[in-house]
Amino acid sequence: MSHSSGPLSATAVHDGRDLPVWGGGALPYAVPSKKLGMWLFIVSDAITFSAVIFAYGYLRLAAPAWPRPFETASIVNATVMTFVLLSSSVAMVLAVRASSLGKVSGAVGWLVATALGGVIFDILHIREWLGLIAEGVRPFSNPWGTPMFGAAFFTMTGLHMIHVTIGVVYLLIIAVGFGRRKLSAVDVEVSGLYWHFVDLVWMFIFPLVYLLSAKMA
Amino acid sequence: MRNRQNWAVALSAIVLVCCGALLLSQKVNAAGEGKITGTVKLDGTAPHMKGIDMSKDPYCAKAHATDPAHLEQVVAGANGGLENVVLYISNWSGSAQASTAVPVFDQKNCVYTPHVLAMDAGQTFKVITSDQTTHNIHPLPNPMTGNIPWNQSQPPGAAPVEKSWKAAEVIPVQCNIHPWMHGWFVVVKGPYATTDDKGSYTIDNVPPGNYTVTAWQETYNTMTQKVTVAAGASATADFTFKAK
Amino acid sequence: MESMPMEVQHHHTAPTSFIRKYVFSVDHKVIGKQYYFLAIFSVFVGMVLSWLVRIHLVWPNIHIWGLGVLSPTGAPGGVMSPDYYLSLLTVHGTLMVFFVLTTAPQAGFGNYALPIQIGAEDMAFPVLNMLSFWVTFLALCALVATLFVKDGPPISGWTAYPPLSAVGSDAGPGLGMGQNLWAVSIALFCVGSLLGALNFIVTTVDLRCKGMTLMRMPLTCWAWLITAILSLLSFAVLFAACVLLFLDRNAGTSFFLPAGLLVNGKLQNHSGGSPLLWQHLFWFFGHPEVYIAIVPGFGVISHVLSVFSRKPVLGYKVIVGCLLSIGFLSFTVWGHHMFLSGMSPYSGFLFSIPTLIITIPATIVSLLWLGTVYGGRLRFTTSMMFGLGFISVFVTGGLGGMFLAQPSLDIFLHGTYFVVGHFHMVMGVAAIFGMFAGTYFWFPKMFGRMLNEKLGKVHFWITFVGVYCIFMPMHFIGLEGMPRRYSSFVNDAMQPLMPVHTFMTIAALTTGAAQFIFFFNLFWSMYKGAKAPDNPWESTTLEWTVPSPPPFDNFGGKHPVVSYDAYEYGVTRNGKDYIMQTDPPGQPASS
Amino acid sequence: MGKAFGVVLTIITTISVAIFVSRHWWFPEVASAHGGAMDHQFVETFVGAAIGFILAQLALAVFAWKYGEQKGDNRPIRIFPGGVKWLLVLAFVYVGSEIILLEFVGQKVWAAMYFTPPATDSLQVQVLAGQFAFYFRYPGPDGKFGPIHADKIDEASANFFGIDPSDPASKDDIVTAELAVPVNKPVELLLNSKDMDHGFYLREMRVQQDMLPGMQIPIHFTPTKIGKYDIACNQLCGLGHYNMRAFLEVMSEEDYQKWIVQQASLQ
Repeated sequence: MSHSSGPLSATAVHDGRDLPVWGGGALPYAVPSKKLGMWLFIVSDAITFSAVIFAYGYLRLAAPAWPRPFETASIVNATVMTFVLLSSSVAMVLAVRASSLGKVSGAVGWLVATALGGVIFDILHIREWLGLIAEGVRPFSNPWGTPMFGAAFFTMTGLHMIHVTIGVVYLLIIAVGFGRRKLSAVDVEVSGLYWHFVDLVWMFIFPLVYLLSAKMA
Repeated sequence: MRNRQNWAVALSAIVLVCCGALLLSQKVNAAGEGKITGTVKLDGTAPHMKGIDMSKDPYCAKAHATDPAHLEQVVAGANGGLENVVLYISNWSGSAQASTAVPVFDQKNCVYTPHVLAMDAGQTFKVITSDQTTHNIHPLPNPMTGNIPWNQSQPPGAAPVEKSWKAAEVIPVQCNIHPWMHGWFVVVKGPYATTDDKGSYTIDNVPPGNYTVTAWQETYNTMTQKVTVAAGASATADFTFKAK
Repeated sequence: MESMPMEVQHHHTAPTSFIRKYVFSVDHKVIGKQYYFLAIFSVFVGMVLSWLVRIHLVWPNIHIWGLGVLSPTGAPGGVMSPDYYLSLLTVHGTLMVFFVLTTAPQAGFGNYALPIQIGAEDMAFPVLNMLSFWVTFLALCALVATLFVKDGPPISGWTAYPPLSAVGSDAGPGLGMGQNLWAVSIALFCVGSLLGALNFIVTTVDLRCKGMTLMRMPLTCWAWLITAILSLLSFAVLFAACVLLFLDRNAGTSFFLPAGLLVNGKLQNHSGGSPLLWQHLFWFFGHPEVYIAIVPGFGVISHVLSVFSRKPVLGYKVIVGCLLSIGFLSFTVWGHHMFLSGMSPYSGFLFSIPTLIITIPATIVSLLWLGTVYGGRLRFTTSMMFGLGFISVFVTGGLGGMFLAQPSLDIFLHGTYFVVGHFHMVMGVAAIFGMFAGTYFWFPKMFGRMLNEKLGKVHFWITFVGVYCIFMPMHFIGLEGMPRRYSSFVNDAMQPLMPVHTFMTIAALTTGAAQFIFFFNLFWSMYKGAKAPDNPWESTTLEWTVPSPPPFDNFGGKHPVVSYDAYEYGVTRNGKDYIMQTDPPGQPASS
Repeated sequence: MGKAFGVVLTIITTISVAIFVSRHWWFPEVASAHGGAMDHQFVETFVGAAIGFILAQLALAVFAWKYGEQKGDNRPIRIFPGGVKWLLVLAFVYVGSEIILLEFVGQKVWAAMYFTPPATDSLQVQVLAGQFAFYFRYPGPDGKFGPIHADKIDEASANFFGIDPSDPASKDDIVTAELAVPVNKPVELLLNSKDMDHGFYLREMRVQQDMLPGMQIPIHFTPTKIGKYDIACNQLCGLGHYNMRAFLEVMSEEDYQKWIVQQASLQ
C-alpha cells in the first residue's frame, strides 16, 4: 500500500477513469473539527432557543392581552446589558485576533475582559430579576395580568443567563489553558463562536421580551 | 405500603404499652366508662336529591334499573332523622382507642356503602368491592394535615385495600371511573359514632368527664354540644340541623 | 486549492486499567458495544413489559409472580390494575423508542462501525463520545427508576400529552415523581443524543481516510450521517419541550396548560397555555424520530443485501438521494399526527401532502432493494434472512401509512389498533430487523467469534412468522375501530374480538421467547463461538481489512487508502468475486 | 433456505390478503350520511395498497426462491433490466397516482366534515368530557347554552357543566349522561373538555375528534340509522381511559321528543 503525501495526490480508479480525490486525514472543508463541532452545537442550541421562542410567540399571540410593564428604567437597564454584551463580543474578536497572532498575554487579557463583560451582564440581569421578583412577578403570576408573562420572561432570559454563565466559565478555562500554552488559537476561536452565538441570541431576546413589552406612553 | 403498616403496628404497640402502663399506675376501672347517645334531626324539608344517571356504565345502570340511585348529600328519614352524621368528641384528650373493629367501605352497585365512613386516626379500615366493574378509590386529603393521598384501582374480585389515616381530617373520596361516586372518610380522634337511618347514634366507651360532642354533616357542616358523662352512665346529646 | 495545515491527530495510547478500558473508555468500539448492551438491556425490559401488557389485556386477573413486590399499589397481590397497565405501557414505549430504536442502530452500530468504515482511528471527539454514552446511561437509570418510586411510572404514554403529564399527581398515579423522572430522563437523553449526533457529523466530514470520498462511503455511513443530522435538529426541540414541561410541573408555569382546568375536583392554578403547543413541539421531534429509528436500518439493510447478493447496491446515488430527501421531508410532516387534534382542518390537508410525498423515496428505496436482490447469488446467512425480512415488514408496515396519511381515513383509524400495527411494523419491527441483520453481520468483527448460524436461523424463522402473527391482526381489529391504550375492552362490540387478542398475546409470548435463543446465542458465542476470520462474509468495506476484533486504534498505526467504491461485488479478480475498497488500484473492474 | 423464505412469504401474503378481502373483520356498519363516502375512499386506498403489497412481497419471494447461490455456482450476477430508471418511473407512477387519486379526490370526505358549515337547522348539543365520563347539554327551548363555569362544576351535587343557577340562559338547559338525537337530522356537537385531552369516537358515525381543554371544537354529522351506539374516548386521559364512554341513541323524531321532555323533568 503506497502512502503518497499531499492531500490531493491519491488517485482512484473508477469506470476506468483516473479521478483526483481528496487525500484524507486533513480537512476537506477547511474547517477544524472543533470548529465544525461548535458550529453544529450552535445549530442545535439555536433550535432549542427557537423552540422556546416559538412557544412564547404561540402563547403570546393566543393571549387576549399581554402585559407591557417595562418602564424606561428597565429598558435602559436592558440596553446597558445589551451594550455590555456587545462590547464583550468586540473584546472577544480582539482576543481571537491576538491569539491567532500568537500574542498570548494579549489574548488572555481580552478573554478575561470578555468574561468580565459576561459577569457584568449577569449581575445587571440578576438585579433586574430581583427587581421584578420584588414587584411580584412569579412564573405563575404577576401584577399586570396574563400569568404566562412571568413564565415566558423567566424561562427565556433564564435560559440565556445560563448560557452566559456557562460561557464565562468556558472563557476563563480557555484563558487559563491558552495562557499556559496548553490550548491552541483554534480553541480560542471556537470559544469565540460560542460567545458570539450567546450574544446573537440576546439580540433576539432583547426585542422580543423587552421592547415588545415596553410600556406604551 | 409495608412500611406504613409496620409503622402503624409499631405505633399501636407503643400506644398499647403506654395505655397499659397508665391504666396500671392509676388503677382506673375500665368498667366505669359511660356512653353518649342521642338523635340527629333535620328541621325543615330536605333538599331534593337529584337522581344519578349511570348510563355510562351499563353494569351500574342495570344494578339500578328498578331502584334509581340518588345523591346522598342529605339523607333524612320519615321523622326527620338525619343519616350519615358523624358524632365525635372534639376535645378528646385521651389516648387513641385501640379498637379492633375494622370499618368497611363497600363499593356496591356503583355507590359507596356507607356513604360516610367514620374512623379513629390510626385505625385500619378496609375498602372492598362487591361489583363486577372496576372501581378506583381516590381519597383527597389536604396535604397539609400529613395524610398522604392515594389512588388505587380495584377490579372485580380484587383483594380488599387496607389502609389507615395518620391525622384527623374529613377526607372526600371519589371514584375516578364513575364520576358520580362520592363519599367521605371522617377521621377523628377518640370515640365516634355514625347515625343510622333514624338519626340515632351511640358513642360507647366514654370515660367519665366533661366533653364537647360534635356532629358533622356533609352539607350542613358541624354543631357542638357540651355533655357530662358519669361513670357507667349514659349521657344524651340531641342535635337539630336547620335545612337551608 | 489552498491546503490547510493538518490538524495534529492525537494518538491516544491504549488504556490498561479495567476502568479506562471497559467502563469509562474513550474507544469508539467499546462505547459502541456499551450502547449496544444498553439497548439489549432496554429491549429485554421493554419486551417483558410488552408481555405484561399483552397478558393483562387477555387474562386480566392472572397473578404475576413478583409484580406485587415491585408495585404493591399498582399490582396488589401480583394482579395488574388498569392504571399499572398504562404505567407499563408508558415505560415500554419510552424504552423502545428512545433507548432501543434510537440507541442501538445509530449510537451502537454507528459508534462501532462508522470510524472503521471511513478509515478513522476514532471518533472526532472521543471524550465527548464517552460523555454521550454516560449521559444516556443516566437517562436510562432515571427511566428505570420510575418503576421503583411510589405510585410507579407515569400513565401518560410515551407521547406524554399534557394536561395529563403536566398537572401533577392529582390526575392519576405515576404523574407525580414518575412523570418528573420521565421528563428528566428524556431531557438527558436529548443531551446525550445531541452530543452523539454532533460527533457523528464531524467524524464523517473530517476524519475520512485518503480516497474515501463521500460517494465511496458505505451506505451505512450515509445513513448514520443523515440520522445524525436529523437527531441534531429534532432532539434540540424535544429538549426545549421537556424543559418547559418540567417547568409547568414544578415551577408553576403554564406553557401547556389552559385556564379553567378542573382535575379531580381541584381547579388548577394555571392559565394561558395550550396543550396543542406540546403536540406541535413533540411531533416536530416525533416524526423525524421515526426516521432516526429506521434510516440506520436502511443503511444496514442496503449494505447487507449487497454483500450477500454478491452484487453492487442498485442505484447507490439514488439511495443517497432518497435518504436525504426523506430526512428533509421528515421535518414537514409532523402535523399528520395531529389531524384530529383540534388544529385547523386546513393544516390537516396541508400536512397530508408531504406525508404522501415522503412515501415516494421510501418506495424507491424498497424497489431498489428488490432490484439489488434480483439476479444476485444470494447467500442465505442469518444476516441476509433478516435483510430480506426487513424488506417484507417494511413494505407491509409502510403501506399502512398510505391509509393513515389521509386525514379523511384518519377520522376512523386514528388511535385504533391499525395505527399500533402500522408503526410497530414499519418502525419497530423493521428497525429491529435492521438491528438483527447488523448484529449477525458485525458480531464476528465486534467479538472475534462467529454467532451460531443454526440458532440464528431458528431465531429468524420464529421472529419473522411471529411478528406477522402479532402485528397483522392489529390491522384487522383496527378496522373494527378498536381503540389503543385500553387496558380492557368493556364495550360489547369489542368482545367478539377477544380471541384475536388472545392469538396476538400467544404470538407475542412465543416470539418473545424466541428472543431468548438470540440472547443465548449472543452471550454463548461471545465466549464459545468459532473464531472469526478477518473477513468472514467476503465483504469489501474497511472494517473487514482489519483483524477481528480490531486493535485499539483500528488500523494498527497504518493509514488505509481507499481506491474503490463500497460495493464492488460480482467482479472477478484474483479468484475473488469482489474488490476490497483498499485494494490497490489496478485494471478496471470487469463485471 | 431461499425457497423456504419464498414459500413462507407467499403464504403470509395470501393469508393477509385473504383476511382483508373476506371482510371478516371490517368497519362496523355505517350509520351516518357521510360515512359511505369514507368507506368508499377506504376501499379505493385498499385496492391501491393491496396491489403494491402483493407485487412487492411476491417479487421478494420469487427472487429469494430463484437466486440462491448453489455450491460451485459460477453464474454471473444479473443487473436489473433497465437499471434504476424503470424502478424510479414505477415508484413515481405508483405513488403519484395514489397521491392524485387519494389526496385530491379523497379530500372531499375531509372537506365535507370540516370545511362545510353545519346545516342551519342542526340540533346543537354541547359535550363536556372529564375524567372519565361524557356529559351532554341540550340548550332547552331558548336554544342558548349558558357558559361553562369551571369553578362551579361539582360532580358531588351533579352540576356537571358548572351551570350558574342564576343565569337565565342556563335555566332551561338539559344535562344528560346520554346523547340522544333524532334520526336523519343534522347534529352539531360542541366538544369541550374540563381537564385532559379526550377523544370523541363514534365508530358507526365515522366521527372522531380530539377534545382539548381550553377549546370548543365543533363537529357535525347526520345520523341515518336508529340504534344505540357506543361513544368511546380515544385519547389517553388517565387511569380510567378504557372505561370512559357514553352512548349515542339515535331515535325516531317522536321518541326523541318524548325523551327530551322526560329528561327536562329530571333536571
